[in-house]
Amino acid sequence: MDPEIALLHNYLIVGAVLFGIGMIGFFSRRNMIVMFLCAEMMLQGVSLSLVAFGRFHNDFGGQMLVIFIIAVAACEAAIALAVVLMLYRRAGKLDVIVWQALREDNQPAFEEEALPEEPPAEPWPSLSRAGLSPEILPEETDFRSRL
Amino acid sequence: MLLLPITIEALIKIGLLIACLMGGTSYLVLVERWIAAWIQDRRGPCRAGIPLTKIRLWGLGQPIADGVKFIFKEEFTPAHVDKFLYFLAPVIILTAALSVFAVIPFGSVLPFDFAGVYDAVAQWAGAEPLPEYAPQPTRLVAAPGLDVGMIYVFAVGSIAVYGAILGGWSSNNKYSFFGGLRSSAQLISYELPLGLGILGVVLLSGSLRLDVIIGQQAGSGVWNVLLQPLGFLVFFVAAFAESGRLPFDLVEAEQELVAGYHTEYSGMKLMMYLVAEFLHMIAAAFLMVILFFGGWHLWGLTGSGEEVTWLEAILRIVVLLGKIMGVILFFMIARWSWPRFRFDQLMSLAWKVMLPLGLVNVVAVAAWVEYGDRLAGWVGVPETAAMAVCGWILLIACWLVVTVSIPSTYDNRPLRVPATRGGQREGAPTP
Amino acid sequence: MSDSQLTFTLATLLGAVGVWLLLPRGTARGWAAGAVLVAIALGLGASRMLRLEDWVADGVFFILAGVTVVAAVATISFRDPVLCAIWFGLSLLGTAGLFLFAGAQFLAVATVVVYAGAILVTFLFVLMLARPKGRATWNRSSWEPVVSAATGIVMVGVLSMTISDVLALRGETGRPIVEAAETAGDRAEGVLADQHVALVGAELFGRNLVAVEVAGTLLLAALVGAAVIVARPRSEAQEPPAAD
Amino acid sequence: MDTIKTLLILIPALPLAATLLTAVLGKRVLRRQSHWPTVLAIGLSCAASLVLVFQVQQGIHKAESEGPSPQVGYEKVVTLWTWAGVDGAYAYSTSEPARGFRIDVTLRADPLTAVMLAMVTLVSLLVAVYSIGYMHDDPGYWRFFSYIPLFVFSMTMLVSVSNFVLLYVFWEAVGLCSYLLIGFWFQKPAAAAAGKKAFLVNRIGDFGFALGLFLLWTTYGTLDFHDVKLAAGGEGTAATVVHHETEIVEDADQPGLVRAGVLGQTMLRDRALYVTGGVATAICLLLMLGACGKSAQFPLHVWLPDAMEGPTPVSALIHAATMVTAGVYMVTRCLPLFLASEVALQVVAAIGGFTALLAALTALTQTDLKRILAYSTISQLGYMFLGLGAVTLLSAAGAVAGMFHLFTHAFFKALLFLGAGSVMHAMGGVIDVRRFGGLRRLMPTTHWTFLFGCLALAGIVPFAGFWSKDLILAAVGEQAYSHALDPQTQRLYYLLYIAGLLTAFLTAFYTFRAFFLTFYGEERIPREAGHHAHESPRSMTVPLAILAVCALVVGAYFELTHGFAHFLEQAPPLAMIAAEQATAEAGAGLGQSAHQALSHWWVAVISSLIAAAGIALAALLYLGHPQRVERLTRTLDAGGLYRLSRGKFFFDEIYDLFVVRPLQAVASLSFLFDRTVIDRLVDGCGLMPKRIGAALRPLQNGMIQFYALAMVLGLLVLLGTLLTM
Repeated sequence: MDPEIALLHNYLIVGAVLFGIGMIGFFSRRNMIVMFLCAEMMLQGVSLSLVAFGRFHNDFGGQMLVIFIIAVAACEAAIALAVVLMLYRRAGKLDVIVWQALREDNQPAFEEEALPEEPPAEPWPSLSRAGLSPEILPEETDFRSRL
Repeated sequence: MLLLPITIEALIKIGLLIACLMGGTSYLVLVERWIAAWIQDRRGPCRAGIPLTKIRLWGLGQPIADGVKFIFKEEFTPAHVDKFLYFLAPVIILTAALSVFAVIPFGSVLPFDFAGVYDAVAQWAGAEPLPEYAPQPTRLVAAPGLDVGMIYVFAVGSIAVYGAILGGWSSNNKYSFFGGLRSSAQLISYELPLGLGILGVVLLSGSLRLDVIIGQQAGSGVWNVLLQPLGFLVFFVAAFAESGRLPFDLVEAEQELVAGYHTEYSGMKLMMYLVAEFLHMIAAAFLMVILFFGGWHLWGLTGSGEEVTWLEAILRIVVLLGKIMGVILFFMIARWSWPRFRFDQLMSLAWKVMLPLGLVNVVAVAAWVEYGDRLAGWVGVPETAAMAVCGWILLIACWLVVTVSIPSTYDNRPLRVPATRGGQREGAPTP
Repeated sequence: MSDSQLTFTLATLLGAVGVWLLLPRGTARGWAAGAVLVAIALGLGASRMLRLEDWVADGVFFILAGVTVVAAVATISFRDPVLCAIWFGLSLLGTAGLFLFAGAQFLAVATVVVYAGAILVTFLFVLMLARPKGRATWNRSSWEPVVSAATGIVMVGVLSMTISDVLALRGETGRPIVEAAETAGDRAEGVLADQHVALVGAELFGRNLVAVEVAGTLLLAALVGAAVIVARPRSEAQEPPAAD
Repeated sequence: MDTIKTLLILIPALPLAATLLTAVLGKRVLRRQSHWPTVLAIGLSCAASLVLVFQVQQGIHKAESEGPSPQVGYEKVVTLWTWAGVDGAYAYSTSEPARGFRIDVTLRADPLTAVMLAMVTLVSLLVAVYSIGYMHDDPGYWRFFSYIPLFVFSMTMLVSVSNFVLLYVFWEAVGLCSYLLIGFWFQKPAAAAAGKKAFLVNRIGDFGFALGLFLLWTTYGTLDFHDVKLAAGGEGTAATVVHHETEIVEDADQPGLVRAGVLGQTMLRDRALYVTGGVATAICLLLMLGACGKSAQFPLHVWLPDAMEGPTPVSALIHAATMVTAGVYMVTRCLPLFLASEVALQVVAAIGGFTALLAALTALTQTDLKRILAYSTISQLGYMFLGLGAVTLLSAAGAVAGMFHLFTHAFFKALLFLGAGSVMHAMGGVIDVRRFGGLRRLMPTTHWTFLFGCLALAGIVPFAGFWSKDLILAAVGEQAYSHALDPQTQRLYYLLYIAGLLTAFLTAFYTFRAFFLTFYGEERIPREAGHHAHESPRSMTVPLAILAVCALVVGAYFELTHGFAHFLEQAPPLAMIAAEQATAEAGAGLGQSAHQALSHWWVAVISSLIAAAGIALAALLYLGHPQRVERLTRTLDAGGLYRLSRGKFFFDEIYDLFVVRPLQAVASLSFLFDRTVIDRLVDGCGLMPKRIGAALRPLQNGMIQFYALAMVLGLLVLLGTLLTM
């Protein structure tokens, strides 16, 4: 078999798998940024196919399309990031489920099922104040949230 | 089956490169310490010699001792770090720093066909002969076929950011995190002037391959630094910033951030970070020499063509290394000569000074490439000379404009009189 | 049902279950089984890949494709969004490697510069500022993992079977395909030429010049748009509500 | 651009500009000065119209001096632009090619139009000047002065367009102005109701008119009055019309070069194209229905008396002098059509005569000065139609007489209305003749001018009405005489002749009844008059004086010089008849004109005597003792005649009973049906998508991931279908 056909075949399959995985992630993940990454992954799958087809037909058209995909993805990233930031400022969460406002009026909102509580993270060591016994307040266990 | 000899050739080159770079780095540390001592008027490391003897060898054993110390030091991992990323970060940064050298030529060519040698050895071992191919000299680049050399350097450079930012974040320490943030901001900002500085050279030579760029300078005998000094200035400052050396070392400013993003690291991991920093500096020196100082070319010594003798080939390597050594020495002397920038000054320099200057340079070079020959023909002087004159005039003009137009707020001197009511400042320093 | 279709069906089924087990479901149970299942599914799929020119090429391709796909699976199955981003970066590097392997050098480096260099760093910023560790409920659980995994994997299965059916089975004899491969011309003069960047540039600024200008305008618009969306008057500036 | 075209455009354009200016600036900027644009524009328009008359006159002379030409009469058509054009709009049968429908915006200049334009703009100018004084403290001052030029614009366009569609458009436009001005004081319920009534009654006539136009188009294939020259070989498509101005009807015999207009096709000499019989009758009767509505003829005359609720200048301008004569103008313009159907002509004459008598009888007993004049207007319009109905293929005398009466009537009726308005103004809005009297000392100018008007209306030598009314009566008498071979027709025309004479007597009587009641007898002034009880200001009396002079002069001047008849006979519709008459006279060689002159003198003498008798009776009754009137009233009342006249023959009540009530009943039935059956059906249909929507609504759950999933599932279904196919 012509190695070019084999290459095309392999690339198309890898592209399809990448696209599918991205799709699954986009459907199921609830973190908006991860969703965005998954969308980009789908674009990568498509780009792979395009490049493979371009090589198979000895044509630069596929690569041109991918260049434009990259450009559009950059735009998309800028806008998406801005939107995500705004949404985060308003809800304090990156959860996409918070944003269901566009549903029909009398439809019930999607309720997340209650998850079992995870054991609290081990408190990080911190220095005690001089002369006092080390007392760790609950909010001090996660001092990074104030950054 | 030409792929196999090529692969083997590449592997040999890679091995050679890594060995030289690692060894070179350790000795550069020694050199740096010597220079620091020289500038500070004291004696640097001079005692470590051959172990278990009294032979000191002017301290040449010091790097080996340092290495041993690093290796045997305790690998202390703080409890609060994100383990996975904490281990990953130095690997990323070192890998990225080494990967840059894949496209950087460390010499010209060797008059010697590797595939032919391989074929002879293989036939002697009883393998089938290779199919017909055109014998060609061995290029002293790890990845000679890559046509996008310059952008590759860029791409890999942008991956190096991850090492700093992930290291800073996973350390779970305010100072580290600040260091990481600063590092990424600084590197991303200075990538733009860096690219603009390179773009002028690329426009002139018409290729992204570094060996082609050297070949073009060698062929004409005029180095790019003579033709576009403005581009060189921009590139030089940006490269300094990219390699994070003083006066651009805000990433690990000891007085502010303890040690920046690698505060929590020790042992081998710390060594990886330090080596990566040195590798960045070496890469910057390489690029500077290749792009602007003619690479391995020296008038009357190295020749300029593809056909070389063994003597010329070795001379070229020596010349290249000599130039690089010169640049590195400059880096080191600069480290002890300038104070550090403030962060806002750093950003202002990138976005308000270097970026416009870079744009000016690119536009000027583009215009020159398009109309330069006509202009030179009209005036009646050689094209290169005309371009050099124009380039230096441009540099001086830009220098004047920048100097005059920088607002007084960038003046670091304290105000003599505080602001009074009504917003009027009496006796404010005249800009 | 042909042999290859059987393989892909099996791989699809195993993959669906594996991905479902790997997705965050509020519990860590079964992730190892999921990983094994996904690995088997990938192996089955890999067994149906066609051989390339020689074993070096094969090896490089399988390493790159494996890294890409495994990193992609990891991207959607890790809880911690920062790790997701790192895995995604690895997947991107794999993709860039595949581009390079297919001869698209410029795209490979452009992908790394644009995605890994700029976009991902920005996302990391946001993630790090927003919420550490995948401890929040929305990181620990998924929306309808069963349905999602099933749909996605069925999609992959359908696509793979079609591709394999057309190219692997008929690649030897199917006249249109063989002819297309033969009439494509000397690739060493085209997409695989030494002067790659020059050719790409000629194509980009020749036939696609208008598109380039449009894309430039789009980028500018996106820049302005992002600035407008994020910017807020100083008076409104306030601390974000405390994250739970 | 030549002079005529410029004039034709200027005459309507100036009032239109004034309308726009006043409408935009009137309320805030012009306010009390709102009359200036109107007066200026109409004045210039009037001047232009007079110039146009002379231009047309010159054109006629020029044509005559150039010797005989195939052209009949004089007309000049100016095409401005094409409003609409549809190729192949309609085909009679499959054998013929479909013909195009096409409306060009065309203006025409011919004697008929010129006379109408001059009359309309002149009267409008005087009325506008009069209104400055009359309306001076009205809050809607600017509004009034933006309506008036709008009306003038519409009316001038109405008489100068050369296409039935445009005629219809401006027919409606003047109707709109009438409606707006009747309801000018819309706060008064009576005014609003009167406006509505006028509008609705006119709708009936206009509906008939529209039907007539449809029938015209399907019959003749065009709605242009005039003929259109085409490029050689072209047939009626938009692209082939090459000329823009034409001295018309040159090559009617060469098909393919001329597309004949409606009136051109009915040219008497072109018998091949002549449409007769039922179609012609139907067209004419439908057109006549339209004319009845606009000109307030029986049975659609009921709106005009109520229209007196509007301001008096409006009554004078629109409801006496100009708009109501549009029907007469239209019938005159369409005479070539009417000549095709004897029945139609007889109907016109019968309606005219009957309406004249009926309205005169009604006017006898009315007490509202303006209503008396309104019924008088209806009656005089009836006279005009009577004259038009007395036209034959061989004699246009009736039509000329009708138009002449229209012309003279415009002046003296406007004069009478303005005089009545002056009285009303002085009496503080009171118009009931029983409540005031003996005003001749208080308002001398009004008194004298009103007297002139009354004399003209009554038909006393040498006032205008005398000449024109006598011409009509003469034409009718001659018509009766000429139908010696057809006793039935002869009987009809004799009856109409007698009715005409009777009407003349009644006219003289009721006119002077009103005059005597108003200006003679004991001086009585109603309370409402207040400080107004004095002679009207100069701006009102000057127009009165001018009109009085006109009422005295125009009839005699034009009749004695024969200028009007000669001029008007060059209008294409009348010129055709004149040409036919000339041919016939040349053939017969009879001295018909001798008989004509004789009967004319006889009629003049008889009608003068009758009018004098009417005045004398009025003087006997109303200058003498009031008891005589009461006695006479009682006597008549015993026979119910008085009540009948007083109650306007109960037309309003009859219409209410037979038209309004049944319609209301049907309407409520329909309403019930709509509510119970149709609404339910519609609701049911509306419920269906609602239910379906409710079933599908859960899909719209606001989750972006669900949407994406749905998309992919759809894609999978599509892929599966494609692959399994």
